[in-house]
Amino acid sequence: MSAYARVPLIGLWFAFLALPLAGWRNSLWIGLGCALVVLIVSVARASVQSGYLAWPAGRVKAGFTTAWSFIEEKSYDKRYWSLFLLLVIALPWTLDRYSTDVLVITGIYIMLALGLNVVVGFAGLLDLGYVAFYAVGAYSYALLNSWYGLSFWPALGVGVACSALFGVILGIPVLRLRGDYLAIVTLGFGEIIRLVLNNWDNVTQGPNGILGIGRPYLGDMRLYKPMHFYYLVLALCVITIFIVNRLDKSRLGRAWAAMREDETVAECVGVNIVYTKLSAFAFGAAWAGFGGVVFSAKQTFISPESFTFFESVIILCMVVLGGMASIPGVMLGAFILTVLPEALRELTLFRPMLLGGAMVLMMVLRPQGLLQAKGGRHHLERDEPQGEAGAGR
Amino acid sequence: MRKKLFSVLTVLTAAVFLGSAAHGATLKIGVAGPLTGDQAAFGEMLKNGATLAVEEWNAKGGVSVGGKKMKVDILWGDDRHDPREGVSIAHKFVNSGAAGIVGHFNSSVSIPASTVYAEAGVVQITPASTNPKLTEQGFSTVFRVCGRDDQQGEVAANYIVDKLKLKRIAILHDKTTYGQGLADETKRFLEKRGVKPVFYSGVVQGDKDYTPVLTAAKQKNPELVYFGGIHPEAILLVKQMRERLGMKAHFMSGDGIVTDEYYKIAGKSAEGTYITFTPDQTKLAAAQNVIKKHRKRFGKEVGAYTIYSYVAMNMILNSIQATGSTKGEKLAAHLRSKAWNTSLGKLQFNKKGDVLESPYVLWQVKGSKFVQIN
Amino acid sequence: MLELRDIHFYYGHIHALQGVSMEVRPGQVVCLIGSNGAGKSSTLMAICGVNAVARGEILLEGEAIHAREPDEIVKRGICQVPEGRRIFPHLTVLENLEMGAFLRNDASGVKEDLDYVCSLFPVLHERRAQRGGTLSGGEQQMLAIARALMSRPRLLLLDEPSLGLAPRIIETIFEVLARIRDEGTGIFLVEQNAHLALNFSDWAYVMETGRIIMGDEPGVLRDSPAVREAYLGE
Amino acid sequence: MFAQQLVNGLVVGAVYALIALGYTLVYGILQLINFAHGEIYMIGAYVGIAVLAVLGTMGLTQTSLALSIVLVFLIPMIYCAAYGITLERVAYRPLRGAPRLSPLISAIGMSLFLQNYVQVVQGARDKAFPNLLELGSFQLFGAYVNGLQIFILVLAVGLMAALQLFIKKTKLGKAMRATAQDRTMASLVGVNVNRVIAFTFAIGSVMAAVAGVMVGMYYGIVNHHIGFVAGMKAFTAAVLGGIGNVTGALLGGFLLALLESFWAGYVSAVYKDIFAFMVLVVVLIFRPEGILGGSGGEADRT
Repeated sequence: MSAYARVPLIGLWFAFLALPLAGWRNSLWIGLGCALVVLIVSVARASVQSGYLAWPAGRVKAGFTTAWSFIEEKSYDKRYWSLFLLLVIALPWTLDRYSTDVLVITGIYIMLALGLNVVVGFAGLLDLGYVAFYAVGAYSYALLNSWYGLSFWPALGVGVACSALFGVILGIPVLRLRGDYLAIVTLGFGEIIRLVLNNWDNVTQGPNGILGIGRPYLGDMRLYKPMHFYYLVLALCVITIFIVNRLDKSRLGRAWAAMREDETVAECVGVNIVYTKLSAFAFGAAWAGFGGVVFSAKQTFISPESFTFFESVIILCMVVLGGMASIPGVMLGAFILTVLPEALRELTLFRPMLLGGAMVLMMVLRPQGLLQAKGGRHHLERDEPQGEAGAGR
Repeated sequence: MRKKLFSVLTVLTAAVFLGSAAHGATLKIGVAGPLTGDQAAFGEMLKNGATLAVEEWNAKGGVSVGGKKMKVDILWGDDRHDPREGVSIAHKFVNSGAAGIVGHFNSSVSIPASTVYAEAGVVQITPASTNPKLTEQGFSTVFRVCGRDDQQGEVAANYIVDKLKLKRIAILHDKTTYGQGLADETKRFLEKRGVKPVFYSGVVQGDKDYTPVLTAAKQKNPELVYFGGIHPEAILLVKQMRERLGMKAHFMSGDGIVTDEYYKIAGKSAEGTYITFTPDQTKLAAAQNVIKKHRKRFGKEVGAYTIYSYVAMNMILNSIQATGSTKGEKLAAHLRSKAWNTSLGKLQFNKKGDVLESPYVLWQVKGSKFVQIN
Repeated sequence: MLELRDIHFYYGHIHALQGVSMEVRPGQVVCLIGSNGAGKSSTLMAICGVNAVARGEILLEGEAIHAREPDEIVKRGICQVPEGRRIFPHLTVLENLEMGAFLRNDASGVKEDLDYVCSLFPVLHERRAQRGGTLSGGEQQMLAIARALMSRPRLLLLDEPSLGLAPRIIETIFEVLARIRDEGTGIFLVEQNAHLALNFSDWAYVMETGRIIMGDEPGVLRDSPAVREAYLGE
Repeated sequence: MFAQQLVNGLVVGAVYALIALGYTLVYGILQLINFAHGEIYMIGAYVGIAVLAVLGTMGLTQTSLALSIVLVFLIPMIYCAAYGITLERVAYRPLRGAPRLSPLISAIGMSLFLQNYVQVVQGARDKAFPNLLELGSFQLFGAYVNGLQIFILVLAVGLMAALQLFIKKTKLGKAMRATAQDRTMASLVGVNVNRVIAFTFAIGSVMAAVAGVMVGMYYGIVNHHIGFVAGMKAFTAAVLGGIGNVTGALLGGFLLALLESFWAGYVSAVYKDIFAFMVLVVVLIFRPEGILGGSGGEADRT
């Protein structure tokens, strides 16, 4: 029964922790709440273990597991994909303007998350500054449009090219870095890009951002309603999914997988690490550029504030939450992390707090993500606990 | 199985989105600003002002539109001074059928959101966004009841040249749309009057230590340090000038630092700070009524933007009642059509949607409070 | 003194120990032989509490220790010299030895034992101020054994103490081990070098793919054709 | 100007170094970037304010200044240690042995959680940190030096020296080093690894608490997002010195702050952060083990 003896202690402990910040009344509630949660969990666990609820709990768990693996399996099935697509095409007609707008943002994030998934999920390179490429895409359209009047469609190509180029530029110096060190350099790179955008007033208008970015045209039709953007983004998402899916199965995809599992071994079996790494950065960045161009066309206004480190974190969370290297998983992750906060708008104040807590909980309970990648576990290998810091080896 | 799965999926997706459906016979007005986050202090001013106005109208039975009394319902939008949140909220407001918007607070949010309101034909009155660009976009439905940074910069520059008669000016700004805009306008007008600033630099918002840049400024022996930005940075700057570097130069800033925190936290260092701001509302005869009501309703004094928010809300509701319409174009035409008698005194809009008279005067921190000095 | 009853252990999805039972009697030297990957090291780590066993019991003088933390097991007198020595590379030799006595609070006793292990391995005394990582393989093995002895164990677990060492050094090490045994410390030895192990021990177990397949006196095993073929290379 | 920038930089450096210690200690022992460490520092500052408020109502700030100062540091230290231990227990320990990305994400989640928790319970507005120590200032080589600056510098350097000594000389310090070098082996000689790890978090958090209170006293203003920027800078400092290396954190902290200070003073104030990140990137690319070498390097980790 020591599990129950812990309950009041845990409650007291959290009340103690909350005391100087939340005041005594709130602390009391916090302590009680924590104790209650722990109590429920321990009762549930004990009753499952002692056999009381073992059978129903086992059934529920087994049922859930079966259902979930059914969903997991079907989420890779092409026939379901086309059905799903039909549903998605029909969706905005049942929705209002605001919800459609949320879905447009979701679509942009799906592109971004799939792009980051190429870098992190497929190639195993942890990138914490991914938003920089997004910014490059967004600004290349915004600047070319406001200076030279370049229209949306060619800008889409230019933006992608610019971002990919930046991907390579970042890739070259970090070729020999691994693991955490790579993550930090990319983080630094992301911040540098944002700060340059914020400070290079003559070119980027600094913090004022760029106003009045042109809307795209489809023939003579000006695209400006959320509905228009919905279909634009949907089309781009379909292209993204198609290409990313093909990439995963291609020779290059296999090279990425090999590099992810063990760089040294991959090199030994003839994978050109330089090319493979750079292509991962370039491909990942390209999709960010894609998303960036669409974003600036949709917003008609961009400023460096939209490209903070927090944004990189959110995109990374989408990838990890959904299931690294799993395309449907990443899409699900992007969907959840854009739609859920909107649905919880009433809880504005608590939203980021809940998001943070959910991230921790997710990692503790289901670190492989919601939808596990097909063909086994994909993850960044953890070094042996005694391993060296991971750089320069 | 397949069918089942999809029906479940459809229902789920639909359920998520069709949250808000029921429409009553109420008049919806959107109020948006940084209600939470580090600028929540300003958001609260907007909130209280708008609430006060709406409660007055509702106490009288509501706004009469086409002979029918309609209660007013405020839609709250928390943009957390994030432009993208602002656009998202704009869509939400438009979608919920908001008949008018009071907001947003920050220029960097008001500007992108204004595109959405304008495209949807919804009238928007900002109580606080002072960046000139907002009304320079050419949208007919955008108004502001506050002043513009260029007006403020001009007042500051003239005061420095004419009254203080200072020549060596250092200019700092916080690299935000508001701060840099204000600093640049002040610089422009100073140069117009033949005073070329001896030092000009941005500082990083959110940073804590400004001694390096202040040390560099000190090298130039400025007689006055002008800062474009908001209060947290202003507090740190003025404290570090006085306490760390022993600088005696005057300190001057704009309306962004007008919060109680400024003199409370900066203490002695804040004494003597010059501020360009709108005339003292507490001395305005027209404002007395609101101030009293506010004290009664919220148990505290009005903030710098509370009455602006109150006035903006009243203007929208008055126009709706007068025109009997919620169409943005009609409301805009009505708003432009006359001189308004408001709690801020007489106000009239020009073609762009700005108020005609520059409303700025000089204030100073004296004995731990803001005092109007001209 | 130590008894394993039907130990199961999973390494991820791999069922690494599949019902291991064995016994170490007081005063005995017991050895465990087996090929690479048979589960020998996993068994040692399970005894020490590093590997959490899924099922089964480990009893030390009748007390169940399999659910205990490693430090509590060390406190009860079991100490392991793991495979690959695992010297703390950035600590000095002296600090490594002091770490061996981490759980002890009798300063004078520790001092005594320091002198004692230095008398067993004089080279450690010479190198006491050097970093552990700079020692040669043989010296590291000596340091590892000395470090384990610093906890005054009742039972010493050794994982491949001869691996990768020159014959002359192996000889030195086994001489010391013999001395420790004679002073009454129990020894449980895991070895790939079956000759060496069987010569040194009083009882021997043979392990294959996570199971104990034989357990008998060394002489008997030495005569068993299977062992001769598989482990003694005859 | 040079002397003044030196003074400016040294004080900021002391703060960076104190926070950097937390990153370095945890990285050394778990190879984990404890993203939430900056928030611990922020919480330290807030607890300091709460303590001051209580002391103020008790009248202790008037009657016994010395005791007040001690309490204003001591109580946040205790609290932050508790927060650090809880953080490890809740967000990191269940993930030990998980893929490398998991604890990093969990850390980022925790950072978000703590930052916004403080926002919810304390409000988003800036809080004033009343100054207890009204110390005078004097001029030295043309630079204005404030008594508080001296106090901060002395306290920070003293604490770091004490930590150094602790890690080098005490049994627990050695256990920390041993655990950092080989966790399994440390447990095999009887070190309770979980306790040592928790203890490491506690020490790092104590240092962060001191930094938080110092910053509160020094700048007089605190808000819930000071943790992020300070955390990033301190982390850069830790990497610069060689992450996992305690002396490196000290060196990195002062070096980064001085570089920033001179850069902001002589070159450009707005490009200050870019410069800091440039330093980080360049160091990582050309000397990833940092100036003194990191946890796997030749230098001792003390």
